[in-house]
Amino acid sequence: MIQVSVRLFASLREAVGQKELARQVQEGSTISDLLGALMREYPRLAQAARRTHTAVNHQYVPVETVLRDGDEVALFPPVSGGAVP
Amino acid sequence: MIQVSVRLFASLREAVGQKELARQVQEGSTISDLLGALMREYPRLAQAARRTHTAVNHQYVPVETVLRDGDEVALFPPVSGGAVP
Amino acid sequence: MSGKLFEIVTGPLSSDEAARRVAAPNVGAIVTFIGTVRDHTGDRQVDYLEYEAYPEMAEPLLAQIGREAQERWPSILKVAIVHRTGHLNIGEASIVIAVAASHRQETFAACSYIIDRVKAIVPIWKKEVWADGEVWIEGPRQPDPATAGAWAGVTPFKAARQ
Amino acid sequence: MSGKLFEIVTGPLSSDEAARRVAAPNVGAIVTFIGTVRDHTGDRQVDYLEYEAYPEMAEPLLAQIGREAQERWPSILKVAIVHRTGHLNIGEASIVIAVAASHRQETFAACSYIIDRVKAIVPIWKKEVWADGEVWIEGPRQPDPATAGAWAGVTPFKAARQ
Repeated sequence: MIQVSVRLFASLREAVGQKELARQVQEGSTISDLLGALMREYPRLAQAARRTHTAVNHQYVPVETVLRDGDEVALFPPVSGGAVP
Repeated sequence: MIQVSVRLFASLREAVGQKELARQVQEGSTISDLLGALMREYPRLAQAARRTHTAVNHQYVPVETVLRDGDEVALFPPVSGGAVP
Repeated sequence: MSGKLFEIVTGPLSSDEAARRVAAPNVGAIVTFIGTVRDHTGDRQVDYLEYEAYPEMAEPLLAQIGREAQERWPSILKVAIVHRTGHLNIGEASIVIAVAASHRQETFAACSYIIDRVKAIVPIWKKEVWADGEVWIEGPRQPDPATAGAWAGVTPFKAARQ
Repeated sequence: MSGKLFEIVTGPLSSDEAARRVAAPNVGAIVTFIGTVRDHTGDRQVDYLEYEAYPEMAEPLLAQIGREAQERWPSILKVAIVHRTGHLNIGEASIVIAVAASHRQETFAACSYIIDRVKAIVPIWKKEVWADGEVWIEGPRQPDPATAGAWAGVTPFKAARQ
């Protein structure tokens, strides 16, 4: 097992009720695997996270990215810094 | 005869040594006539005024414009508010 | 505000202060963009906004956007981008950008590019709060090379790790 | 500075202050242009500048330029243009323009148009002073419809009187 931290923002943060989580996942797990587990744990996240953006260690990465021990994973909705104007 | 005031700016002001003049001119005189008279009176103005811009009562007008009593005539170099950047 | 060129802050913004961050003796033109909180979105009356950021990721991306602008317009001498988070009332500034050059020609295009890119890729979100409700405003989609707006071709992504 | 939108002043300029002149609850984007005194013109080292204006003619022309910008870009809600005269040291601002709209799309083009027009038609002159001399900087030529720069077709002239 490896250890990762999860940062949550905006509507995803509100759905989970927390800014940050610590999780253990199987070696070889992807962000997608982690997100699926969190959605089972937090049903409201499944609603909010239809269009989740994903970053690891402050870099945008695809959800297929394999996690490593100590990674900081971020899950957030499309940025809107904001949208209009 | 009619009475006009003359405002001078930038290099033209320095050539004449004054910001403002009061002059009497013949009825029917143009700005061009006035400028010619001033150049004879102030030889340094002839040097400075090669590309004089002309305004009457705060409006750009051509040098052929006929003066009226009480006009405020302005003589100045091309504007440079400024040029670069 | 400090002297950092790319910063997420929680206090009020100033365009004069942002302009000072990019000032230099060889600068002749500074363009600033100030994004302010409007009292409406479409027909909806807005009470105030809440901005949230991921600062550890947002600040390096702001710096990246500054570099992108300088690569596209080499006459740009310096860029500063400061974004505010937290509760913002109507009329308050959420972002100030300052772009400096010796001559003005490319400063407008560079500043326009920068605000478009900030809105496309920087992890900052806003929640609109009205008298009787609230909603998180979401950008249109995941930023990627094909969808980064009018300035396509610059991607925020690093290659996927294996 | 006062609350006037178009003004020739003798004291220091502030882009925050200019932005406040155009602020309103429906404004979401303000672009400012700040022209600052450079330490050089080409290879020449500049000590300071002296700006001179014809305020009674300059202020109405600044207002005219504001109206021109709003006719070209109707989304522009408000424009302010403030020009300083007198002795200006390196780094000091000679002009500040602020352009406000609900959305940012046209603010950059409008602000770029305005500074070009100010330099083309407004009766303001500058003298460069160096360690060992000085010179009045002159614009290229009499402003007219064919020579008003990149924005031809708008003339500062009224019809000649007869």
